[in-house]
Amino acid sequence: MANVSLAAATKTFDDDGDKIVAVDELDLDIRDGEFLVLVGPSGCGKSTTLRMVAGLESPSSGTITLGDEVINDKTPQERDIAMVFQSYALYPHMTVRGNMAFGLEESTDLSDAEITDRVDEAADILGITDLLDRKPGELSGGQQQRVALGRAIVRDPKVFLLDEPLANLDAKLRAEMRTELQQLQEDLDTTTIYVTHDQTEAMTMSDRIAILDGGELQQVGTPMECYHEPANVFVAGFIGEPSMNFFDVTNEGDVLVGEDFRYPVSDAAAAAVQGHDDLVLGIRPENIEIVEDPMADDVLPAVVDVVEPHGNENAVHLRFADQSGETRFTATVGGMRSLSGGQDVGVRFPEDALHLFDGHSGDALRNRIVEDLDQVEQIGTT
Amino acid sequence: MANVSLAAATKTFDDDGDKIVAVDELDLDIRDGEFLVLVGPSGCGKSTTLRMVAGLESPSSGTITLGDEVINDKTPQERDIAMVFQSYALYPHMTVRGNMAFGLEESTDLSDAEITDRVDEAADILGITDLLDRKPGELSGGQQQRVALGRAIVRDPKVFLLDEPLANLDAKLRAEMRTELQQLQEDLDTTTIYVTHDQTEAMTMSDRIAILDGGELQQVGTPMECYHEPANVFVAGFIGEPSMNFFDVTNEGDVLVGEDFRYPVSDAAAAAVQGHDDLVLGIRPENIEIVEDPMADDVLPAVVDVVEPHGNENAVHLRFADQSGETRFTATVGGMRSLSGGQDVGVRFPEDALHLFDGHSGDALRNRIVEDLDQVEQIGTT
Amino acid sequence: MASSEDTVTGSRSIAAGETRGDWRDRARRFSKSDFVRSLPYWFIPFSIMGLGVYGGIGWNTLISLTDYEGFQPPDFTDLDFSMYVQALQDPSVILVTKNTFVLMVAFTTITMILGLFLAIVLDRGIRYREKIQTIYLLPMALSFVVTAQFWLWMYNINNGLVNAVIGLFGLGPYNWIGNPDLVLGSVVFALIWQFSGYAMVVFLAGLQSLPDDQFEAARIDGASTFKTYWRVIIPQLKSSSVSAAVILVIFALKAFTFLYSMFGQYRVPRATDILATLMVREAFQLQNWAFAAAIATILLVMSLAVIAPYLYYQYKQGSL
Amino acid sequence: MSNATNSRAESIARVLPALDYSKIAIYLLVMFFATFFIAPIWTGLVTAFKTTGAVTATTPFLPPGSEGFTLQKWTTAIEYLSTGMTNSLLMSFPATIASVTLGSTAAYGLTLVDWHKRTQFAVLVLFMFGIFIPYQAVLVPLSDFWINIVGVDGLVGPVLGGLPFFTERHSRLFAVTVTHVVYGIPICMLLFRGYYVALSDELIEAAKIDGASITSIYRRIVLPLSKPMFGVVFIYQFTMIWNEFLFSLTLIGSSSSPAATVTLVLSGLGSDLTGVDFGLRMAGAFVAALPTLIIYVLFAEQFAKGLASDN
Amino acid sequence: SGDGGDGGSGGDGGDGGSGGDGGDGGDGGDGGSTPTVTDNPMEALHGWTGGDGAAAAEQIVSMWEERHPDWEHQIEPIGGDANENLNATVARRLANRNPPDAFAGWPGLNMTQYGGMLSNLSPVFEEHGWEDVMHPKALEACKMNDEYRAVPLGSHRLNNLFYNVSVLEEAGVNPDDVTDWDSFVEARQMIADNTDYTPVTTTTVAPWAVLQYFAQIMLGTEGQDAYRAWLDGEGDEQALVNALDKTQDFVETGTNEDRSTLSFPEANDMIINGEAGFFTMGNWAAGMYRNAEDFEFEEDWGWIPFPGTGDMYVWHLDSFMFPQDGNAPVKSEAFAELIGDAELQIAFNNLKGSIPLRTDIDGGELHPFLNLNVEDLNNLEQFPPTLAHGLACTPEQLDACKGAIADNFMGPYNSQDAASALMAVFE
Ligand SMILES: Nc1ncnc2c1ncn2[C@@H]1O[C@H](COP(=O)(O)OP(=O)(O)OP(=O)(O)O)[C@@H](O)[C@H]1O
Ligand SMILES: Nc1ncnc2c1ncn2[C@@H]1O[C@H](COP(=O)(O)OP(=O)(O)OP(=O)(O)O)[C@@H](O)[C@H]1O
Ligand SMILES: OC[C@H]1O[C@@H](O)[C@H](O)[C@@H](O)[C@@H]1O
Ligand SMILES: [Mg+2]
Ligand SMILES: [Mg+2]
Repeated sequence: MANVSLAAATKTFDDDGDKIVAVDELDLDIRDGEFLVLVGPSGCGKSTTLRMVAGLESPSSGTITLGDEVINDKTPQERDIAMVFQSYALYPHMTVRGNMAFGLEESTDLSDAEITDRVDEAADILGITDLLDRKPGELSGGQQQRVALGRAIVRDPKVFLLDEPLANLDAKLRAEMRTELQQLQEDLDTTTIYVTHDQTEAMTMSDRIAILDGGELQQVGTPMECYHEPANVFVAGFIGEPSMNFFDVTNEGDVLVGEDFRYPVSDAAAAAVQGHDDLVLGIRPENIEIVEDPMADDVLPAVVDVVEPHGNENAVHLRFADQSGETRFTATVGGMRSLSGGQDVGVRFPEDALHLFDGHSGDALRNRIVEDLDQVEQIGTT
Repeated sequence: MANVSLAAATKTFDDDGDKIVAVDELDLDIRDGEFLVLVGPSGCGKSTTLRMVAGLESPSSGTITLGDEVINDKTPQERDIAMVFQSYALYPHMTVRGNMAFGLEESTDLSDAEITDRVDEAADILGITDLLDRKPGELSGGQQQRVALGRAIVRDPKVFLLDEPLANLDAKLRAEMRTELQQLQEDLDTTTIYVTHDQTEAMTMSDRIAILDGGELQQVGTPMECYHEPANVFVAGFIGEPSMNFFDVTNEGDVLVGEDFRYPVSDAAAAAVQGHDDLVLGIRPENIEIVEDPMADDVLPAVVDVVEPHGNENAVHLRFADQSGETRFTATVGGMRSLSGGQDVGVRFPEDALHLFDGHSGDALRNRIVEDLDQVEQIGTT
Repeated sequence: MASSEDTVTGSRSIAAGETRGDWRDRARRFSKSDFVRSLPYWFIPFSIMGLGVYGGIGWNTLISLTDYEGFQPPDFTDLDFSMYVQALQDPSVILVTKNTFVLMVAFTTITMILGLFLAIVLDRGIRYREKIQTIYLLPMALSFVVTAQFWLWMYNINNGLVNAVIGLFGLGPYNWIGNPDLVLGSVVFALIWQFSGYAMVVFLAGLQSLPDDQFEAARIDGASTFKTYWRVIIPQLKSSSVSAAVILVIFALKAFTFLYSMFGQYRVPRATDILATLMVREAFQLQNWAFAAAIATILLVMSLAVIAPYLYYQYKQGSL
Repeated sequence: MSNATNSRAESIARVLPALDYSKIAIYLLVMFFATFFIAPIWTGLVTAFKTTGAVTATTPFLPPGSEGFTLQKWTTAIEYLSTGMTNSLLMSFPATIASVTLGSTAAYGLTLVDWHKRTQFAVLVLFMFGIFIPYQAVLVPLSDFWINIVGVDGLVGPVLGGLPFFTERHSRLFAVTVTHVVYGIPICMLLFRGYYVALSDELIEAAKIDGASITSIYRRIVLPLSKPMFGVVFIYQFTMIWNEFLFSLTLIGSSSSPAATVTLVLSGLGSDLTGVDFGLRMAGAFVAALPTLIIYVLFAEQFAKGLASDN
Repeated sequence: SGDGGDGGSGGDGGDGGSGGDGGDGGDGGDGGSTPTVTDNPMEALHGWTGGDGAAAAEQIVSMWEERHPDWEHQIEPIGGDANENLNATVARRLANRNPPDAFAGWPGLNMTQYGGMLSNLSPVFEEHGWEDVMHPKALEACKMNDEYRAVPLGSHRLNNLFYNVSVLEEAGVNPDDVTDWDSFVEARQMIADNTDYTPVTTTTVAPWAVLQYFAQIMLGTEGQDAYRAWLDGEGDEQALVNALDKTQDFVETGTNEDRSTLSFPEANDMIINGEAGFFTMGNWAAGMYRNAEDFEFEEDWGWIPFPGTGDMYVWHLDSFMFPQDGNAPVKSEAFAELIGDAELQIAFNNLKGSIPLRTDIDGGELHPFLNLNVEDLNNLEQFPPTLAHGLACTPEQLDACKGAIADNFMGPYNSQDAASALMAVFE
């Protein structure tokens, strides 16, 4: 059993007398064989969490369990984990083979022949057999990435830890490696904790996402849960690209009043937010409907600022028409749809797609309505 | 007139006796006031091209014209251009004001008062008036970026050159600055050459894109032209994210035969590719239709490998069913559409959406049919 | 850094159509070129240095080919290699060359090993590292003339600290300076004392420049502390080692001053006589100018034999 | 940068087994070596305060008791070395300033200004060899050059002789000063070069595009930016020049010359005075080392960084 | 090489012969034009610092200043034992064609190296009638190519054995019994056995000192003839080996352990401080006693000839030489006159521990110890010239001798090798 649990795990650093709480009472269970992505903005404590699991940092309080065993006091060597670093941390003076064999040489009693076999096998899986005699300096970024993975899998550990392993690759390669990594983990079925600050990686690769902010856990859930049922404004804003649009509104019962618009809500919605005066209204760009006619029913008049063509879709930056406010928001429309800067349009926010958050705590009060999230979720758990 | 022309501009470097052709006979006209993005993979010669225009490299052959004047032999000082570097290259020991004033002090006879005025004005445009007395080290990345722009615009040059100015910013900020920069250039209406390796920036910001590969110009055109009417396989694959899917096929008259499928084509298409035996068939992910029923009419049976949920859409990685080949391809579907790994589906490639390229030269023989590219293009030229 | 042949205003091909009348224009452009503009910056120091270094070496070599000795001016009409022949046949020159070599090698290797060791120790999260580093580096601030005085006292047979300390273990006293079997070792030890702090700083810089994750990766890979240094870290300190070694060799070549000051005369004990002292003695005490010049050339060649591979290495590393 | 290294050290400390024994052992080692490096200097220091009798009668590294204590060695040493100190200062400052300045401009002309790369490289290599030549290789021509070719005595002698403190013999000090400049340029060049290479090219290019000339790039960008490096190189070069002996020996020759530098005078301290006066020798050694010691104690950290960046 | 023979000098010493010399005064390069007084200071270098004659050198300075108050001078010491640094400095300056106006040095064979560069002093000698009032041995040594090229200043005797009176008393050694090597060995042993003092204080920091020890011991045990035969290239190697064996014993047995780091004045301090019994050195060592406080001849220190050399005066000579192309020819001539002056020679030598070479000096003006030496100089028969101080050989030979010692005889001590190397020097 290689499930990993963190219970109230806390890590504080002492920075010249200042206490920095890098990870704050984190509770997290990673199931055996699961691919968990830890995501969050820079400095939120992702790496620290990972490093506590690795044994590179010892928790200030709380426990870390691997299988049934509390491992707080074990050295990294004793933990049977492997780790892939953002910079790969390949040993530049050793060949690829040397890099991959090093861990086996140092931590097992395998004979040279056995080590050779295991390295060959791992190299085969990753398609880097040709590279075995090269030094890391002679490899491209993607190849180095593979070697770093190879170094981890050759040891057949209980847990893989990966800290932003794709951050140094360029966009195309990153997209490729994303799929490859995911596939690999599926094949090996090893418990994996993967750290990234890139929400796309989190969404696309994980079985579950754990979102951290300021050392605190915001939400754990499948990608679809996090996308469609964010626990709070932070998660809602962090997951999804382009980001969800947010508007500060005040709750006047059956209508939500924003700086530049009034939005009448249904009873159901009103009930969900009852008792909360200040709200944040959220809507994802793809849910905003744009109609050519600014005077149409049910629409708010708006002006197109800039259109960013992406080919398959266009990101349309808008602001409300004839309003003093500077509120800007973004909608996405199909790549073939023609809109241009300065054009007057009408926008519609379908109520089903609305998210409403408490203005103070940021907690979600009502999330969008998804007909069948269970079914949608299936996508996540491939 | 601040149009910039490169005529057969070539730059070769000598690297320990090896001749590296960084830019190869490049012909390019940038119109007055135009926002041209130079894009291409790393090492394709973008920076070198830009630096030739700046006067930081002298062309090995060919001419560079600014307005009506050949500027090959002019020093950067004499060219009346401004440049923004990827690292911003702010003078760390000077205040923001000092940074912005430096160019005016060195290259003009303006009085101190005039310089102060112009700096204030530029700072105002960029909203960095508050920062004028700070040193670059005390600024965030985005602020530094603005100062670098300020340093360029304060000189009111004939041409702006920008070399990956957003590469050092994080994803969210990059998206923001993208729009801002575009807006700024529209306001100033100064001829701009913008270098990036990020196709998203190229698509979203430019009036026209020039795509380079291996020092050679592949295509110049509006974003929509490049997206929908790529000149060759390279452009087709480079522009658009996720990338276009490519399949090697042989032309058997009315049917294209791939490793894993046969694709009957209309007469019009057949005519376009007549005489070319080896072809590459291209189709963008968003144009692939997926039906649940693998046995439906007109569909190719396929299996879902991995689904990458992005929230608003899902990238579906597929391979053909029951085929020995390893051909994999990607389709995008709506974010609410539920598919899962291992699922059998049918895929349809609408002929209208097909791109056909010569298998050897890679040149486009037939591009997809867009009903009204002119109209679509309007999006690009906001 | 990629090196490029071409530059803003460096070599530029001249288009075929250009006529010779352009020379004025070209001259004007040339005078404005970065090359011309940069001349005052580098050419002045370069020529001053060149005159001193290469003029000096050239002149010295020329003298080494004459028979110049004593007080009469040299005769440049009759040049030959007789001084080199004489030097290479002279057993004492050979002995001195051997001493030079031993001093150089022993001093350099031991200093490096000690420096590396100290660097590793200080790299292990020691508090007040900067202060300690200052202490370790302090001897390097001192002139050989000064440190020679210190060590003369340290090695004093009756009251010197060295004998006092080993006396605690029931050893000695030894005649560190007077005993020909010990004196070279004693000198080398003093030099090690003076420069291992420097070697340490170089290695420490090397260690600090290695990313943390090298240590961490090795840790995760299950390597012990010793193995981590031995197999992962130390092999990566190659360039630090090379630059430390070169500087140390240079100091070793300059050990003349230390020896001269320690023994107060041109003639130092046989066992510590090195090419540098021999050369100065032959020249300034005995006026065997040509012979001394030949010795100097031999010394120069020895140091070039160290430096040239270093420069080549730096070049290959792309750090030149 | 600096806190990166801090946290690095800490993180390594954390990674390595947190055995207290090993920590203790490490601190013991550190102390041991601190003692090792300090001992000769310390012993010298206490000895310098001992009377001649106390030098032999007391333990070498213990301070003298009140009986064996004297300041006399210091007064004698200071008196004896004061002219040498003055001469060394008169030589070291201008020589340091000149070689540092020229080193900086040379490094600028060779790294930040692009002209013919190959030639630049060749020039650089020529400079590099200049760092490494043993001075012996130029010693024979050196005195001939200054005395017979330049005729430095006749040339500057009359000028210097007219100034207060200076005698005509100080023309030799002038020769030594210039010699130090000549042979100091290469290493200064190298130190600056390391720094300039690390300066971003884009900074210089930005200035070019801003219309700055080679001179104003140097004056307004490079010079202000290399202030910290000037500090480091100055310290290094000052120490080297202050401590150097062979040039003084060759060109000035006699420790009793009014132009003798402090190292030259100090080297005569043993042979010129009577008696095994280790106290005096030590006091002399300290007096002679005072300026560099002060500089090191004040700036060692900065200097260590400079050395490090050199590599 | 056989130039040093003293047989001929006896006749030569007749004082009347000088007149003939005056005639060829014109052949010197300096005779061609009459020099005029320049503004240049008169620069004279010597090697006397600290205990080794600094006080004596001061006499020269003060008398110069007294006689020529307006003439600037640079009378300066170049410190270092046995003129080692001085000689080097002078040589370097001569080689650089930048000579001082005068320098102290040993005449005799040592002077040959300066051939052609030294001023002819015969006119000065003649003018002052020095040939009549200077010791003939000195006159002879100061001549090169039939002209006087050096002004003798004082002579040190080399074969001395100084002792500390109270140390010897405590050990029960009677110095008068120490007449030959064996009695010397015995005396050393007695001091070692009976006291805590070091029997003999030595210096071996430089090879010249060891060379000098060897020369004394050779003279004392093998005799002058063997010594001279060796210098003439007809030596008996075995004699050298024997003397070297004894030298090793002398250096190693019952001596101070820090000898290899001590200069001779430092070694001599042990006599003055009452820490050691014997010390052998040229009698400049006596200058140190003279200058030490509360250290009186016969009460505190005593002298005997080095064992076995009671009938010899091992001959040494300090003089000044005057390079031809000095900067201040007129002043330097005045300096030559000063050096030859009786008053100066008395004042200087009293402090230096050497004896004046003027024969017209009243013994009452000299320290008793010096008178003792003067007597010996005038009465003894054997005057073997000093080797380590340049009278017996050319500078190259001297250097070769030092090299032979340094290479073979400064630990480890190899008498055989040292002997053959020393033999080779004069073959
Ligand atoms: N060794 C340390 N000493 C002091 N503070 C630290 C240390 N390591 C991390 N921190 C602080 O702890 C917090 C969390 O850091 P951590 O590295 O875990 O963030 P992260 O989420 O991995 O960020 P990133 O995406 O930038 O890697 C930050 O505020 C960081 O500054
Ligand atoms: N100074 C130089 N010396 C030698 N080769 C060079 C030099 N500058 C560029 N090159 C080479 O020229 C080619 C083009 O380089 P360039 O910098 O223009 O690429 P780029 O498109 O800007 O790439 P990137 O996106 O990585 O910045 C590359 O192969 C590069 O290695
Ligand atoms: O240095 C000691 C002695 O050495 C001799 O060679 C000199 O002639 C003496 O004058 C001097 O006192
Ligand atoms: Mg991190
Ligand atoms: Mg580039």
